[in-house]
Amino acid sequence: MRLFALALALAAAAPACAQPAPLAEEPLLQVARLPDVWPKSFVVVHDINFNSILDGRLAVVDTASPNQPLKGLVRDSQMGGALFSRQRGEILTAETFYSRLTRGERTDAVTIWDMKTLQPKGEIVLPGGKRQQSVIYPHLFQFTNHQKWALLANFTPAQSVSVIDIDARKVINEIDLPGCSQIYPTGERGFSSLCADGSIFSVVLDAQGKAASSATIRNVQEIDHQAYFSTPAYIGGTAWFVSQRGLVQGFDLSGPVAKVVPGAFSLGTAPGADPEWRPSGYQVINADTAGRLYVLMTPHGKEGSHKDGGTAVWVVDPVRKARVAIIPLKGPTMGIGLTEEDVPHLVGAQVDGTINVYDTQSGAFVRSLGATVAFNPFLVYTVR
Amino acid sequence: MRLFALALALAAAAPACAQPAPLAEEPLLQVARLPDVWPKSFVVVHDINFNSILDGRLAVVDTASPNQPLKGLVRDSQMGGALFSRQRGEILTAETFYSRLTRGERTDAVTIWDMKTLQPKGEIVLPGGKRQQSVIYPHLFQFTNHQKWALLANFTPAQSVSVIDIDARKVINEIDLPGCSQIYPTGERGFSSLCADGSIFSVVLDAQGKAASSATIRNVQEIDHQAYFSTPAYIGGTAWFVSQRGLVQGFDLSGPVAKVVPGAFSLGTAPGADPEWRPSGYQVINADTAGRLYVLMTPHGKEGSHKDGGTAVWVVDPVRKARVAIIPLKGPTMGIGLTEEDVPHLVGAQVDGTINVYDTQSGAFVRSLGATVAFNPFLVYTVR
Amino acid sequence: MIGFDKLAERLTRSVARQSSRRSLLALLGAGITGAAAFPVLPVARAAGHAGGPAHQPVTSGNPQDPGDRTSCDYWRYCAIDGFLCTCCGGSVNACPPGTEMSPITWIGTCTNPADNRAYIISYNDCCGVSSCGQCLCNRNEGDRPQVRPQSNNDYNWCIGAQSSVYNCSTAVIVGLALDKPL
Amino acid sequence: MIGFDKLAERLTRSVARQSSRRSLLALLGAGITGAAAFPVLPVARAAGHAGGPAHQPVTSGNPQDPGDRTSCDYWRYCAIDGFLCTCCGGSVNACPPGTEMSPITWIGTCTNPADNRAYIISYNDCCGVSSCGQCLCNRNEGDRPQVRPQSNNDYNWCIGAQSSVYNCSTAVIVGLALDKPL
Repeated sequence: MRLFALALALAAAAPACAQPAPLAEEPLLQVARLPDVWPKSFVVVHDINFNSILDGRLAVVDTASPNQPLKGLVRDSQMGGALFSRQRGEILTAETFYSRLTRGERTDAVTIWDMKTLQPKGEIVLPGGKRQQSVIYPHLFQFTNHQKWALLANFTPAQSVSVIDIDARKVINEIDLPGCSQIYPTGERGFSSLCADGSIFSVVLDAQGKAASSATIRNVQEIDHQAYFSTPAYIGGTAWFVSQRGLVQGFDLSGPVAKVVPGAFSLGTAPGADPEWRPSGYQVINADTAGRLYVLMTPHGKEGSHKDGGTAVWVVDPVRKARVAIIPLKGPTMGIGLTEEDVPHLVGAQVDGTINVYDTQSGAFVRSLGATVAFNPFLVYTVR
Repeated sequence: MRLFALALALAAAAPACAQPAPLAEEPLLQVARLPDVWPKSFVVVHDINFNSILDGRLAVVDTASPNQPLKGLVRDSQMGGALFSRQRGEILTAETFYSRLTRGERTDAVTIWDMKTLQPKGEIVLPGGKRQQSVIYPHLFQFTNHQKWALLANFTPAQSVSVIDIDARKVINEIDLPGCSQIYPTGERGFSSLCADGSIFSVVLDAQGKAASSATIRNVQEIDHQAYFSTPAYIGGTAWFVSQRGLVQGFDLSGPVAKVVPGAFSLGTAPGADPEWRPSGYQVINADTAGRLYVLMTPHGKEGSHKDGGTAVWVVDPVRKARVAIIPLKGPTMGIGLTEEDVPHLVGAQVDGTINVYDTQSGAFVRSLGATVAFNPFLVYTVR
Repeated sequence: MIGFDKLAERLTRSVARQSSRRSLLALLGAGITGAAAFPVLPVARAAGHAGGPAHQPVTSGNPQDPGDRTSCDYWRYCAIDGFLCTCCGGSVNACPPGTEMSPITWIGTCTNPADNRAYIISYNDCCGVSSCGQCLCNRNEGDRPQVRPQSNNDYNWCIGAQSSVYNCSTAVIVGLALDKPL
Repeated sequence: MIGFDKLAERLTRSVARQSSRRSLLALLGAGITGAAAFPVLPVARAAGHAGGPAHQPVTSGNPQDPGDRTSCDYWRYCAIDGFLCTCCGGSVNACPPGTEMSPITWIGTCTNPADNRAYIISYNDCCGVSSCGQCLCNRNEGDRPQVRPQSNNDYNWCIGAQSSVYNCSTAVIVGLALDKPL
């Protein structure tokens, strides 16, 4: 049996000597907060958590901290969606729950989390049990209308998009979208989607979230041989897509409907491939604010290689349509992100869970965060 | 674009040659069943799943199958309890759920699963949100009254035991149990618990599940220096406990109240220890039907070593109070189980997830099932 | 079972945007369709099993259906994405006890090395039990982005089952393909 | 904070079985108590981190509080059981953002190698977010079976929080112990 007493009691009993004062008692019930304004070195890593997909998470990560990169976790269950807004000071997750974990009554809901405390602030229950569950695409859940609304993809397999008024905490409309997928916010209030017939389809929403008008541009994608990865990179109002074989195509989404940026171009070739360099991974293209594209590449490109992950990043200038640099990666990487720093860092999320940080200017490896933030990191979100 | 056709179409188009017939079409929507009577080589491995404790599982494992040992998974969420009954043909889990996975409304429930299909057959919702959650003790959830009732431990931290009528699908009573823990079924209808004052306390239940009488035996445990591991081994109606320092004590639980089996004895010593052999792990003692005890031992026994896991099993005859054999293990092992086979096998669940099978007669290593059934195997249940 | 991938293709291409969401659902939901794909894991083939020992082989015993069904290299798995049911209590064409097989599924076209024929493989998912966690495998021969649902294995096709919680994936032979895959 | 472990000990030993469950609950639930323990993982110290690279050190900068707080060997962790909050977005004495610290906790007695004093360490758990998954650590110096709740670290002490879902464990200095640990 152990006996305990006060510091005071010990001090009284102890002989007078040169020993330093004991360590002070520490306050209980402390919970850390994140900075009011997240540092620009912060990103969010999406952990699909394959071994318990129903327990997926978002990891808030400081890429500048080699020893304490993990700053907190936010629940994102069952192939959930995620949105981040510095303006709102909020993270939104779109999730699916069952009343008995794996069975029972299904509830789809959007949860609104405070960026400083990572505590939930509110919830929007979504009717119908139809939220699209996929591994793992940021363009299934997007803002529009100046971040007052969120757009969420449904798939039953019928396709539609729910329009959510975030502050009103309700779904205000549902847009049917047969044959089209993904949500690319377009203009002030609306979105575009890519369609199975090779077209891009744009919807303009009115103030009630109803479709005010729509437009289609045919033959923007040759799905059999030049299918675009679903997740583009944004430079200003232009979304830059890359195809499975390395074709780059921009779409100007700054106006009410999508416009094709003339002049698709190829990423080209490079030595060291077997059989050829192709984009590969779950987040294969990203962009910095200087207007450069970063494309994750595998040297083992062939039919079926497009999700294997890459070992190099090609830096491309879409104006000059030219590769300007190659950044070698430390290991097979599934997704690439960029920090918001003035000179951004490239963040690579590896198959083995390791997160590595690279200098976008020199291409040099800067630091490894180890496999310390996520089990299966797939996407690296820039928080704007 | 790919074009598909019937086997018939292909056969018609193909030139006549010596090629064998194509593989036959296979039926869809098939779901495997377990044998009506589980083979005696089956055990159940409890996977606490540390990386997602809310997604804990039970793995049904055929220890005789080196290449397909995993026969199915049963949900056992949030440090759940588990019971198995060949007589009932049922598995019972005692779990805790939240309406939003990690937050929201709490529901505690017992689920009844069919042993052949592993499908749920029924549920008993438990009021009060007080089910004890611990890592991980089989004696928090036990049968009594010839498997008509289940007893479930509560901890808020107030301690009590719920009496559940399984077929009536309801909780019929709650027995307050301040200062005592664990449930050791005793007699026809009742249980014993070990108490913080060193006593063992027995309750006899009446037909309504109320306490009809109780009895206490004082000073059966010296918790400071000879605390018993909470999980005993059963030989007939006697529960054999082993202490953190290797003292073995039997309690006869076949009558209405517990009786001390006279003559506690020490496991003794053996060479090769640093500093000494002690029991260690989460399931450190088990028994075969021949009346032999198996104790999981570490050679690095000292204060605090009792959950490190062991590297040898000492086989002990509690009648002769003597060790009769030592079985060396392939790696650090957290729990040991025994199969129901006529000549039982010893099953060791290792820290690294590997399940290894040993011959109880010769002590020889028989086979490894690899790390193929559970992330964090802690307990190996014999299914009776 | 005849040509439904082609049906789905035609349906998506021509009917899609003209069709109401409800009628599309009715068509796709009517039975086993050639629609999209389940999906789950990536790069598992490259990554292999970090940690635990590999699974021991499970073979058909039929020389015309060669290969280890616990290995991501087995011929039927050319477009699979998930945990292999052979390692989870099921088999190459049956779900584990306790799960439900989703009737909606993604179809791949894989070449059997024993007879050099292209077979249509239905990757039906097993649902209602959490991630099996064994034999993770992701291959993408013929996989296309989500814009073409019936050719994409990233969708969770457990939406066709009572619970969308994913356990593992099967690879069922449902017929022969006339043409070789891309 | 004064002698409540002793209080809990006395309470359990003498009051326990005479006391009604409700009054025991009231006593234990009244605030920070010396009652039981959180709980979670085993053999983590021996097992180490299979797979990923180790965490890089986090130190106090104070020579009187030496050691790496991401390491299971750090002196305050002598009876901890779970994921170390220092690796999870919190610190040695604060929970990560998004969690709630359970006010009910298990108390250990650990010796600081810098001053050779025995400190009382409160292992408050952080709750409401799923398993952190980083820096799993289990040490059991002074741990006793569940029969003595205030000396057992296998209980889930997130029962003191709004959600019993466990994220990670802290190790907070709450005082000095008169005697050395067992």
